[in-house]
Amino acid sequence: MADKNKYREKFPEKDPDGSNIIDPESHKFIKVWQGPQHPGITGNMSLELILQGDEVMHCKTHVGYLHRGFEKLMERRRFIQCFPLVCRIAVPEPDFNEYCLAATLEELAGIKVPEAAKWMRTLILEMSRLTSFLMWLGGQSGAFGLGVAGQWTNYVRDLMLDRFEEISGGRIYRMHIPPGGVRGLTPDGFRARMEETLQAVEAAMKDVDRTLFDNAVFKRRTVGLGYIPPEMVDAYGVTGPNARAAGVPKDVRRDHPYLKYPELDFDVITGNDSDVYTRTDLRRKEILLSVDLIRQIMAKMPGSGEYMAKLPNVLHWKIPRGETYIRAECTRGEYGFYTVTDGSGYPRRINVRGPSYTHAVALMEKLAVDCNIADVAGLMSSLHTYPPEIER
Amino acid sequence: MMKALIERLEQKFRISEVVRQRNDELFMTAAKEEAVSLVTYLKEYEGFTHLVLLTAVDWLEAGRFQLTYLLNNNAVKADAGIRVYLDRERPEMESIHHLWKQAATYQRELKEMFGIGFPGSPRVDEPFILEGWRDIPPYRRDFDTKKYSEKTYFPRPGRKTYDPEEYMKKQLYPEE
Amino acid sequence: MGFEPVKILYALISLFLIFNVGMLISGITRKIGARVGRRHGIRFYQPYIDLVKNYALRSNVSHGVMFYLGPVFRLTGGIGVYLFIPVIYGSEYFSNFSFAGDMVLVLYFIFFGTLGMALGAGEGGHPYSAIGIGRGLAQVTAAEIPLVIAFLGVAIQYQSLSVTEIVAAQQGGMMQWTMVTNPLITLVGLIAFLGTMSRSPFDVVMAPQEIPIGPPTEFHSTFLGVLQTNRAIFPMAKTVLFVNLFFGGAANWGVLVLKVFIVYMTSVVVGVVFPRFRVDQSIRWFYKYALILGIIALFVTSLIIR
Amino acid sequence: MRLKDVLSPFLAWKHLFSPPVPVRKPLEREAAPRYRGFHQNDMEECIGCGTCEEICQNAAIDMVPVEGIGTRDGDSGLRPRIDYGRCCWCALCVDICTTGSLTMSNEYQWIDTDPDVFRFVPGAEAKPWDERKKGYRKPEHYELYNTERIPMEEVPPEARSKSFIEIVKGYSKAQALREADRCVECGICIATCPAHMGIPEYIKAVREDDMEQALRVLYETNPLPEVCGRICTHKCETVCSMQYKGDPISIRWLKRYIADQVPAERYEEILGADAVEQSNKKVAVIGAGPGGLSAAYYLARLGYRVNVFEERAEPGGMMRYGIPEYRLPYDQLDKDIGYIRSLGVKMTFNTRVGKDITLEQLHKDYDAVFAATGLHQGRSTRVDGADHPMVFQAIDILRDVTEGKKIEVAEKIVVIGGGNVAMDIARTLARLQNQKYGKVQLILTSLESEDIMPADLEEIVESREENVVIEPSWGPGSIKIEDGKIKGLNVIRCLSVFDEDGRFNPKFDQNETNFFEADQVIEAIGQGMDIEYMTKKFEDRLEMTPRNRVKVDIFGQSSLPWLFLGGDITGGTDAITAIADGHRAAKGIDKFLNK
Amino acid sequence: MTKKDLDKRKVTGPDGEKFEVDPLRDYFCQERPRVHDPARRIWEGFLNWARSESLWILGYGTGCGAIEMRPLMTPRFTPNKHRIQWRPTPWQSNVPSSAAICPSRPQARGPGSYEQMQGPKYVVALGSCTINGGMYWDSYNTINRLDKYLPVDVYITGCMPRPESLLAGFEKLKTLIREGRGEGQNLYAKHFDEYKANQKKIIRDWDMPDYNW
Repeated sequence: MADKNKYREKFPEKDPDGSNIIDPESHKFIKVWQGPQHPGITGNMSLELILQGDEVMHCKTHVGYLHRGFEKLMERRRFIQCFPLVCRIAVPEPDFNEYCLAATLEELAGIKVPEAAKWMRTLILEMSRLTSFLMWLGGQSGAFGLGVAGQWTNYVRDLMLDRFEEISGGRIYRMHIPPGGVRGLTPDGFRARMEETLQAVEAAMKDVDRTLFDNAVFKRRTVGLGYIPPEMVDAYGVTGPNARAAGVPKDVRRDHPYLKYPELDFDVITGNDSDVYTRTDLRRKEILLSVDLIRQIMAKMPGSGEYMAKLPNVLHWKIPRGETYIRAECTRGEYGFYTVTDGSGYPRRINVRGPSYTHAVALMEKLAVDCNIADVAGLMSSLHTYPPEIER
Repeated sequence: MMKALIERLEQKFRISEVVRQRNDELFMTAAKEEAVSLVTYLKEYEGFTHLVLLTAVDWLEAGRFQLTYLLNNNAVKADAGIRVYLDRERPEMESIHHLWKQAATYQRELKEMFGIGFPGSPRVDEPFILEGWRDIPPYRRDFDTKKYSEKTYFPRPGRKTYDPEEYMKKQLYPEE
Repeated sequence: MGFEPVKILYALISLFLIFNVGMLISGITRKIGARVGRRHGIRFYQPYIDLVKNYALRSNVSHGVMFYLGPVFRLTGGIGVYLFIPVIYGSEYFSNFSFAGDMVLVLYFIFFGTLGMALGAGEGGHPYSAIGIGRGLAQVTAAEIPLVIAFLGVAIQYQSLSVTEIVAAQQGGMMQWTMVTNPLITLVGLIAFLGTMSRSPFDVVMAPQEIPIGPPTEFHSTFLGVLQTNRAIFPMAKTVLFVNLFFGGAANWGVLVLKVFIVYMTSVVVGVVFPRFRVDQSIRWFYKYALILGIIALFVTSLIIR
Repeated sequence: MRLKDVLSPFLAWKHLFSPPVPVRKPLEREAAPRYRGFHQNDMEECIGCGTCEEICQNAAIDMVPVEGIGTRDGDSGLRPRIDYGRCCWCALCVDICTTGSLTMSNEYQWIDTDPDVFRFVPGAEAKPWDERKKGYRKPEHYELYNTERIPMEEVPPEARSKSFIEIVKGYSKAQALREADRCVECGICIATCPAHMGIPEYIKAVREDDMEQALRVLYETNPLPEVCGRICTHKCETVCSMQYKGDPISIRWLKRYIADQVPAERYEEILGADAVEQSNKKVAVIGAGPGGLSAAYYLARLGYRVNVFEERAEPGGMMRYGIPEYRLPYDQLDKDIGYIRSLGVKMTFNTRVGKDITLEQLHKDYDAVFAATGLHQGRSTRVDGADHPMVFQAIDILRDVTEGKKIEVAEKIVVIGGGNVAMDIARTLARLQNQKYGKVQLILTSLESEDIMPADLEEIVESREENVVIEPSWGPGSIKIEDGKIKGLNVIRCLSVFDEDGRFNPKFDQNETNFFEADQVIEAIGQGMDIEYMTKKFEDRLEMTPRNRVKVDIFGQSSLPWLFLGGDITGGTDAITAIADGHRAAKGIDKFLNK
Repeated sequence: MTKKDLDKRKVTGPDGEKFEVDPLRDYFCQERPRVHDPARRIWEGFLNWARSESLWILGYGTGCGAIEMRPLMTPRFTPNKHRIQWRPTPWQSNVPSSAAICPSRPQARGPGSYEQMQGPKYVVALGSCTINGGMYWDSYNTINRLDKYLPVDVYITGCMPRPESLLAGFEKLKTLIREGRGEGQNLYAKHFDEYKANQKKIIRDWDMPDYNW
């Protein structure tokens, strides 16, 4: 980074706070819109990039392309009706939304969730994390032009989706964690099939390891790119793998244990310097950790038992006035629901805090500057942003 | 831990409505003019260095907005939520973008979705999520999204539903 | 060598044949690449359908004269390369318009297409096109250097600038091929070949995830059809040239197709498993490794000759 | 740059020779057995309650009439039509479906060029997935509401069997709220209730703890809530959509809860006393039973001046003289009647129409007459020995108990009959036996087998708790009399009560007999009516039905336009029907007088 | 970028020369779409076959529908067998992958991308939300009916439609094209004003890439 800036002492001039001064009329800059329709953009957002040659001088993110107004819609839905709605907020891993909503309502209404349901939820969340990471890995390698790794990981992700389908009857939107518990336990023979799938994941990860991580070009592209120093973590609200790669051991599963995570044996994975390679590698380890956790859960999980708490009639379920914040560790970082109820049958307000909110806007705008335009897609992918959770 | 914190805060600031939602979660209401200094104090001296979120709640009936700053202390694993009430007629609040970079984003969203002003916050007046919005800010309670949707988009015609109660009356005992 | 009008006919037939070879090979290699990703991949004849489809689109939008000329120049470049290299050694019909100094002319044509494209895409006004052209020219220039060195090395080795003569010198079994007699220069040639084939890790020009898809971003329907035609001919022409220079040429179509396929596959084998270099990295790589290797190879070649 | 980093990626090529993995025939691939695909609906099971429509957050479900499905009690005749331009396949509709008729198949492909076709009534419109066995079904042990009724506390049998204190304690507030919470507000019950009470509406008011609103809703259709809250036959509960997965809502107890919560003094304040202008028209009501009181109340509300003529000394009719006190305490009855009287309804007691005053006189003095004189003549089995003095009519004894007269109670009693009156008399006598002898020796025998016994189930259960022996499926043969004293009742096995057409036509097995020892026999097989006071005089002008009842229209209006009839004499069987008749008659009279 | 940036303005070139820039003329196509008549019968049949066998899909997910595109592009459901290929630029695609939800903001880009495509072009509507609003039926920011804004050829119901469903949808589209019924482009040209009016109703302001229209 430092040597690159050496060439750019003179031009463009800088503001006192270090940002580049852009004069669009000087004809020395090109403005490029990356997205919303752009293969290198994850999800739907656009980057307004101002380039000088290939280098990004200034970056502005534009979101809102997938704004469906969930928070408004939930205000006119009964509590139970919010349940099918929330999973649509973050599509790659909808279950975290369901869990956060369910846990919020359970806390505010004072409902106790049965043990089997807690195990089941842990399993679903971990499976969800695995699928999301697998898909992301494909996107990350694809962003640097290596399609084949994504083919493998997406294939095993699809096998995981089959397992989801078996449990819940849903492929993408599982909708298996309603307030009160879960909608069912695992079907017969599930453990064996799950083990098979996990082995497929591990095999695919071995291939990915060889092709992507032991790859001279990939290393050349990613080492040193998009470095996040540890002191930026709190200043920019960085959470999840991005923060952990910077050496800050932030993991909601450990910090604010929920569900059955206290009973599982795992270490928070951290990295040394949060560049794109470290972040990618950290997520590779997270995938393997997830596989391990799923195995642990499968071993400890009860095969039968009560899985749903007694709910009041959901058609006119009222929750007393209160407010709370429930968080969970999703693949991208801290996912949380801040909920305010007013004693009526409808939530007063549910605010969804997605990790991408900080990663894709404030952090991305900072990191993109001085990057090559070729790296923007890879950089953005490495932050693992998902726009719909920004705008909801 | 939380108890000591509340005591310390009560000495220094005017806080009220303190609710311990969980062992590691605390909500309190701060006076509007003290809120930013309270947030700064929590950040600088009490270790609440992570801004989890900043959002608003519309209490239409009471004629006020509630701003919630949710801070997290990763050392002791605890959250503190600070509520601030703003007048609904002229909602405006001091900006905290100097404390956290991402706060500017939150404030942009609040400006757009609730119409709460944050003078001095970067790009606060730029549209964030919406595009060419002309109605009242959509997250306000008095904005009716269903009506807006029916007016603006084209619900597919041809739907008709019957209420079982009325339908049975019509079928079984129409005269009464 | 006098000009015989019937040669034009032969050349056209040859062009037609190589076009089909190109279409099929591109289909087959895509299928093979897909197999690595554990997919079935397209049908091998899919490129034909795509081509028909693109020509059959009813509407098109032009941005100006150069926009028309861009694809035409590009195709001219491709055909140009092809027309001046002998395809089948010893065949009267399929030596095209090869002449004593054809190697130099061919080098020019390789560059010509890119330049033409630059003009056409520039007219489109799309920033990604502009960036893509910048990258393309830089990349071509970077890859050109080892290419020229390799050509030069071959020329020095065989003391000729005529492809036909070079091929003739390689006859008499595999041991006579440049690949065996001068592996170093072959390696340089292959590296340059990779650099010009628009495949990973040197596909900085197209780079769908970065500047979707570079210069041809705005080209569509018939324009794209022309470009696709060129995508069938140009790489084949290059490959044929390489087969001629380094792999002993071919005495009949069967051998030619086989050799072309194998040489073409080298770019696929590398392309499938490597991500893309950034443009500066790519150029730096060529200047650093390929250039040094090339100079060494040239030096070694000169030594051998002496 | 390590050499490994250059070479290792090429290992990916090993997959060139491993078989590709795509799904073979993706278009025919079946989804998982639990997949939430397109809807199926069992037309027979579905009752059209509309709960699915209620929970659908996408407003994707419409309730529409379907050809071939008629509206009847407990089935609205509507069926859900699902708009797949809205559905999100969350399956909440399946989970909440009260009958479990709505399910999902695991079919998921529906492609069309016309956007308007994606609406269909599952089950009614044939779809390829109708017969699919696999698909999402509601998991067991998972309910979106409480299927179990909140149990009603009762005085234990030991404590109650000697006295006439009220058995049922009534819901506490917490219990009532929980019970009211179970209601899904489908409104199917309204049509079944003879009075068409706004049941979901008042249950909602209970849920919201708004007793005033609840009471207002009650009085819209029923001026005797305390009574109905205790002794109503609650037909509504037989069609309650909750019964398919669990117990029906205790609609009756909730009604009682409402009425119990509001003290009599507040009625006027809540319901308003003089909302309507007083009219000069006068209406006479014959009989202060439920029908008469109901008519009187609504007529008074409409502003008419009402006079009720009652044969007995106190109002209430069958409610007072037929129903024992342990089921309906007199003070609660007085509370309801008291409010009706407070509206200015005049009551003339100890006046029997036809004896003390004639119908013509009433016709002369009043603009309209409403007669609801009920069934007060016990029917006899007419078996041998039925004319013995120790053979009694249940209705007579019940009346005597209310009036405080001395009752003959023998040591061993047989009660013939399986209806609620039989239960009432059996339990009343059991109490008296208990008081007198300290034990119960009472056999109740009925023609009907236990599953079709007309009495309420809880009556049967409670009778047994009070040591009444119930012997169903026996037809009375003869009463055995020795030395002028009753020895017992000979019975023969009854095989079936109704024939194929559903008509009363009992079949007996003469070979199987039994003998119940008894000193006293009570007949409780039904009552007849005494309407001579009208038939005698107006015989020629009063149209009759083939079953020898006065023919009336829906408002109870007879062929004499000024004469309205209602209650048991027009075919009703219970208080709520009589109340409904009274209400309708009030409307009819209003229409008639304002013509 | 707002509407203001589309106004004509004077700029000074690098060489000091002043010239006028009219972004609307420079960047936007002014021409209305035209109706293109199909060719002669057999020839058109052949072309339609080619078109149906070579569907190039624009990789632009305007909603969560994009999530099932990924499995469709990868080994489990290889689409190439069904002659479907992805294309990163609208100019070269024939089918906008078109939209599950269609919030109004990408909807603003949807027609843009659609208009950049060269005909014959086809629209496949993915998911229930394109039919009647789906679960966002009452949202202030999502359209309810895609057919009001673009001429839709095939609807696939589902939320999300599974990849198998999508494949079946594309198969259906291919049948339509072969039968010569994939004339959405001409429909669009014919009712251009109607579609435009509907689009303008929701695109209140310009905030889109200059060159993208």
